Amino acid sequence: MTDVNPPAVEMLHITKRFSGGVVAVEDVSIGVAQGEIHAVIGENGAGKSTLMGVLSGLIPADSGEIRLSGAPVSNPGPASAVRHGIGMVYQHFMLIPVFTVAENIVLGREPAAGLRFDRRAAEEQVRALSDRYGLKVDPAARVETLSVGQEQRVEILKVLHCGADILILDEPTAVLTPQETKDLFSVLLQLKSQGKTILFISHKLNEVLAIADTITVLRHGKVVETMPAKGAMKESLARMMVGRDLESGAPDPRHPVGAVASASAEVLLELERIEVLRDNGLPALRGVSLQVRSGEILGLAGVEGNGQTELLEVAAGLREKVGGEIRLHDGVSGRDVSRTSISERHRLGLSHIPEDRHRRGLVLDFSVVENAILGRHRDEAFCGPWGIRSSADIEAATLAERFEVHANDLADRVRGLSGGNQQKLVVGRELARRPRVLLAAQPTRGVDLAAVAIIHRALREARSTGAAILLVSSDLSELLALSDRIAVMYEGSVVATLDPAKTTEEELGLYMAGGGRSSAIPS
Amino acid sequence: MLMKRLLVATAAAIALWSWWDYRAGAADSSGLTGPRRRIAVVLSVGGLGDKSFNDSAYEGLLRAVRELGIEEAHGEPADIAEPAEFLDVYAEEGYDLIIGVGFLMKDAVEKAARSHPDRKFALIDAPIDPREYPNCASLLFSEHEGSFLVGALAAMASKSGRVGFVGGMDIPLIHKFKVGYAEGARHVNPECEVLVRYAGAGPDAFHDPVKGKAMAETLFSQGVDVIYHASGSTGNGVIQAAAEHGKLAIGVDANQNYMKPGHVLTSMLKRVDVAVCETIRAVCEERFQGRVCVFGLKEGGIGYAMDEHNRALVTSPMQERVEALKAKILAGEIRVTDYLEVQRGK
Amino acid sequence: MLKKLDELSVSAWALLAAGVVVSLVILAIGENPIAVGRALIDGAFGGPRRVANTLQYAIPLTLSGLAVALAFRGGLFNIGVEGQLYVGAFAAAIVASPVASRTAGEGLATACGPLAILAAILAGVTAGAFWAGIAGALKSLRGVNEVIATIMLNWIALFLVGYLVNLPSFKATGDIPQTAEIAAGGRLPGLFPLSGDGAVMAGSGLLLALTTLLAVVWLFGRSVLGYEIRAVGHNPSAAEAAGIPVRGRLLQTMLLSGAIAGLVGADQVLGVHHRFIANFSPGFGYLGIAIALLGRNHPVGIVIAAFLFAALKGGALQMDALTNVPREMITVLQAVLLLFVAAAAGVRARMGARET
Amino acid sequence: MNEFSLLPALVPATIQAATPLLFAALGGLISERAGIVNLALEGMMLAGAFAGACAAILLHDAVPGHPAAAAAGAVMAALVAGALVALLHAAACITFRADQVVSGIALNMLVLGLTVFFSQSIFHMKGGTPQLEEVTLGRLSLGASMALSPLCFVAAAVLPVAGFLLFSTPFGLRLRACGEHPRAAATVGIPVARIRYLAVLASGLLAGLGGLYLVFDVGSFSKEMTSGRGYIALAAIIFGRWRPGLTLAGCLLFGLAQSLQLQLQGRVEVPVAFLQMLPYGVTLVVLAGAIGRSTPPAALGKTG
Repeated sequence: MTDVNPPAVEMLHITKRFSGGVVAVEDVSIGVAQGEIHAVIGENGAGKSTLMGVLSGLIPADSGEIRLSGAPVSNPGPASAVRHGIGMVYQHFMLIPVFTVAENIVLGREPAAGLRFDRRAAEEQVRALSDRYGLKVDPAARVETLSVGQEQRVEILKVLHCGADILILDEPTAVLTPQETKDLFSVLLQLKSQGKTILFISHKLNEVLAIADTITVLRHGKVVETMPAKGAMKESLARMMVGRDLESGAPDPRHPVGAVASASAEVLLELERIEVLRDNGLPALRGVSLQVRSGEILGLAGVEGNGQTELLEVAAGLREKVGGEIRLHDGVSGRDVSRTSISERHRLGLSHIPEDRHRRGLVLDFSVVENAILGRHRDEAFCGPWGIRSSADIEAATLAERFEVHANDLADRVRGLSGGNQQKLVVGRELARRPRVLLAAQPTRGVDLAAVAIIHRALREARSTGAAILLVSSDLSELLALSDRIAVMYEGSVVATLDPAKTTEEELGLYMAGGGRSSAIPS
Repeated sequence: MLMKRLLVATAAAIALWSWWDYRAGAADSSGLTGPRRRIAVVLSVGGLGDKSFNDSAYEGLLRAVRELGIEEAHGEPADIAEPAEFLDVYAEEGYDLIIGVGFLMKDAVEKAARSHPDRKFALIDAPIDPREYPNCASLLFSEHEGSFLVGALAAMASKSGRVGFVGGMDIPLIHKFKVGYAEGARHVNPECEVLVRYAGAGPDAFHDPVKGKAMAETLFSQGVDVIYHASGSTGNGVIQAAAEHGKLAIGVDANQNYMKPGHVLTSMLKRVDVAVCETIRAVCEERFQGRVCVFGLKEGGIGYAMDEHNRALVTSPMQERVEALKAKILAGEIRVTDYLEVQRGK
Repeated sequence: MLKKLDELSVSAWALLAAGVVVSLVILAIGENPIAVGRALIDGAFGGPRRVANTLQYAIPLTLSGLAVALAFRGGLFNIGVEGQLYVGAFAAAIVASPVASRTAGEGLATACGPLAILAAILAGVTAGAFWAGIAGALKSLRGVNEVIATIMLNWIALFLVGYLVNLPSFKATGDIPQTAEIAAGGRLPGLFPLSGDGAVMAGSGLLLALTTLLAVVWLFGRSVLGYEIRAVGHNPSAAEAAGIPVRGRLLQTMLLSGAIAGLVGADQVLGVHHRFIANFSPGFGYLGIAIALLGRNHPVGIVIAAFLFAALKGGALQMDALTNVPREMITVLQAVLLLFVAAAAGVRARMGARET
Repeated sequence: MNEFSLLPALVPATIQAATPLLFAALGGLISERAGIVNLALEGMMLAGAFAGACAAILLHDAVPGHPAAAAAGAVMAALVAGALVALLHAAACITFRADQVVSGIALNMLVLGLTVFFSQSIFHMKGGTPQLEEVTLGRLSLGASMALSPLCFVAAAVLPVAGFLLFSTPFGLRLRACGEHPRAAATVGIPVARIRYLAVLASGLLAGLGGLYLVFDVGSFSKEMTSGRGYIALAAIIFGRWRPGLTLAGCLLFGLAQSLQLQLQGRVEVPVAFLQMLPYGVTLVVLAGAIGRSTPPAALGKTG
């Protein structure tokens, strides 16, 4: 490449601080050449999404400059970004559920016949576009009826319809099956061959190495290095992302520590032929049956949207089911808790680490103390005739110490804590119940590695004390490291139950994509 | 930054308003000398601008300012607790006479008269026992007599033989208007039908012109061609409706003939202004006493309005006939039912 | 603690700004803002009767501010305090008047009085809670937006009590749509004299307000129910996951808020008017919204805001009686104040929002 | 009691009662479809009414003999006044991200106070104006018994225009996108704030006309003359599930209830109060989903 052509995208000395002085990105400069796939990688919270938000105009930078083909962008903002041919596919899709596919795609540049919005022309345009790039969708369908994979296609079509030459994709594979990921990559390569410039955010090194031409590593809001993908090593990239060698103290996933449940151990949680409907009335779970035994971690693998979330919510009592039974065993006989309230399930020994700590796990405007007893606030230990006792303060302090929750003051709102500290607080609180059954959904999502280690240690400890743990994670290596058995879900059914010692990420991926129906080990 | 801009913009808007200020020179014509009596009027809820009851009382107060050189103050209560507070404020500020306008104020005036025995009070439209409250005068009107006369005119002017009445609230005081009106109409035309509507159940009923108009239109649609209203500013809507539909309205309290000339047959004059001004005069001349004063046809406190605005509507035969009826009432040959008296008699 | 002060300082700044705006308006109509201000203060605090009036007016304002704030804390916007207090007032009046009038003058009255008062207060509170409970039930069972539901219920309440008070069985004789006067034994007694001769008394409604205030402080300071209500208010999903019955708490929040609103009505009937009178409220329920917002939903802030509004009201009357400045200036002041507080809160929320 | 049938009078009365509601409701509909809750409709109407009356009277005084010009001035003034209140609401809600419900309530208070304030300083009348005298908009006859204000026809014409604008034009698609998912709209370059400002402004213009209708109906302005019609318009929108046609039905229902209770007075023994309550009760029932589910725009009322 010669220096005659300026890079398609240049971001120079970009700095963005959020309120409270949190620095998201600091003095970041990157350049992206015309027609390349440029991956931006980093841990959660490294500033990838913020940086791309600045480029797409949605987040105003505090300082710095953006140049496109050498020309500075004078008036950044979403509209100007669109004008300059920048299109972004967001991690959380920016689609309007009640609009049709065509309406979503042409929004902002609608074909018109006179004053009238020309719906037929819009659908025609979408059809042509989807044919050209092999992204099949029904233009007249309402977006709320689509699957996640289809929604992503709509998002990409939307960006293409805007005439974008520069595409930004924020963690596009997080919600896709391996097969869908493969399809996506072929679309991206096709786009590249047509001269489009692609920025690709990820933290999955395999994917990045497979598709990218250039890689920029971000850590703590700063650029660590930009390098060609060819010749880059997975291990060195990982080291750059986290800033040190991957935790050497981590136990070998093939030899989990702690008591491994024998097949004879007591079944504590039993789900039988659970059937659940999605919010849109389509089936989410089609007769799922599972058993979790004391001293066992049952991992639940699957691409997001295949029913894992619903399964845990049903078990936790947060979602209605249309069929099947949930039994919590207390040593003597199984009790069907289908109609039992959440607080009663808590009393029966059930704990739940919700998948989204902001939505389900914490009250962000409550203090650390108040969050530390959330769900246990009616326990006699914390609650007297005159209300909540000061023992709550002591409990919060204990939790904070045991789980290394770093807070300036336990009376501060948890909104101000980092994601890792928030998550440690949730995990600590749920484990402090000494649950017989623990439902753990994405327990380490979006937290720093130190916090991951603490949370993993805590889960193993709970297992060793005889808890039955049902673990959902989209991180396959986490599942392989922690689980005693792994059940794979696909389209609302368990399609395989595997022994982690005898399987690989590739095999899991195959099942997750619906690639076979068998049971490797009996459950 | 934006806040600052907003403030600047607001200031500019206000400056614009003040430049556009339409206010005429202050109405203060205080050229008189000598120790001045201080008189306060506490108006009825709804306040000034009703073109009838309150405005009439205020007119009396202003006339006293002009003729007697008193110093005036007036309060316009916004809710039912405030009349009492206004009375207290004026009593404490040393006003010589404080006049409460409207029957709603009865309790408040009695209470104020009790706690300020050294002040004089007057109440319009409801009787207060002078034996119990010697510092309190009540100013009552023989509305039934005036209503009888306009009722007679209504029946004479009506072509359909069907006349209407719009009252503010469905209460005895308003019934007094209605009964007199109906008697007058039937006296002229025994076949005459009187359709009656009330605006509402709360004090709001006396200042809802939108509703007044809708009610009048309803009555017109039912064949009525003359409507008499006793409903404060609600009646403004009645008069408006009459003008729009080419029908007739009859005003109340003040002379409302001017409001839609050619469409206001006449107005039942209830000279609240006369009562107010005369009471003030009594105070100025040191002859005020706590008693119940009735202002009727005889006293000139009640009448019907004739002026250039309705000259064309009331023909001279009609006027002659009404004058004859008036003479008969004065002579005692016709006794118009006083609904309130009937009530009290029960 | 510092944060709390910081939040109240927003209100203080807004008050200052609103004062500036209104002063400009007063200047615009050619009056002297300083003289107006003096009249305001004199009207609010000049003499025992005025202090008593200010106090008496602060009671319903504090209570309705608390009612709105309680709902706010639970994540609900109760615009229906006005309707709830009317229903509560009417219930209190019909319970109080027969008991009190039958026993009036008899020896029994002194014995029955306190009981009658208690029963009437209870009736008012229950009726207010019931009326709010309709909106609460619609919210918790059908997800109906409580803002709209309470607005509708306000209208229905006004028509309903307007109809009931005119029924022959309730209406007192005379022209005014009001119930019979409650005999002395059934009224809230005076609490302590404010003037030397004892002619002006502070009403014992003050005691009701104080009790309610302390109850609300306890509710949100320590109680488990308050903890749960706040959890639902901040994050219903998390509250649900924590085993808190969200729907029940929503309903209870509305019931409690309506109960306080009903207390406003009962206090007005038993302590001030001594009967139910149609349209007696000068918009206490709506002012409560402004007071809750101005006081940042904090009990102490609410008391301060309520006294501010009460003083403004007393002062406005004085000003209206004796100067050329119409009292609606106070409405303007309150509106501008509310607007500034809301805007300032919005700006702070935006600055405080972490975008990721 | 008499032989006159209800219907001939009821139809025009219902239309007249529904017209101011329809103006405000259509305005509110546009604003809410763009995601801004509009409790300020009441204040916008009142401001329009007051400004219209002022303009009519002052212009007529300044240039006597040209009532038509004064009437035109009144229309302009009502539009401007409604728009000014709308601008304040938009600034508070969009620029300052104030709570939309609070802003609406505050503005209603503000307008109420200011109308009294200025009527006092302009006309020396507290909360009222003198009669408009000969300044009118006239009436358009429809058949023998129906003569309606031209504003009724304007309202009837605005309805399909608003419907077309919202549901058949690119602008409408964008506007609804702002009400459903403003961030999504922003990412494709739609100027969300500007569109929301325009939507709120439109609501101010229409509500201002609704207020003006009342003034020309009774021939003068009086304090609080809108008496809650802004809130009723809001109820009509909800009743109409945020759709223009059904919103019209809602306005007609409220109009019918209002005129019916006047017509039936003295004819039947149904207490008037219950007729008055009826539409509010029906709205509650509609809200409760008893007559189909009512789904507001997804981002309605969300600040930020």
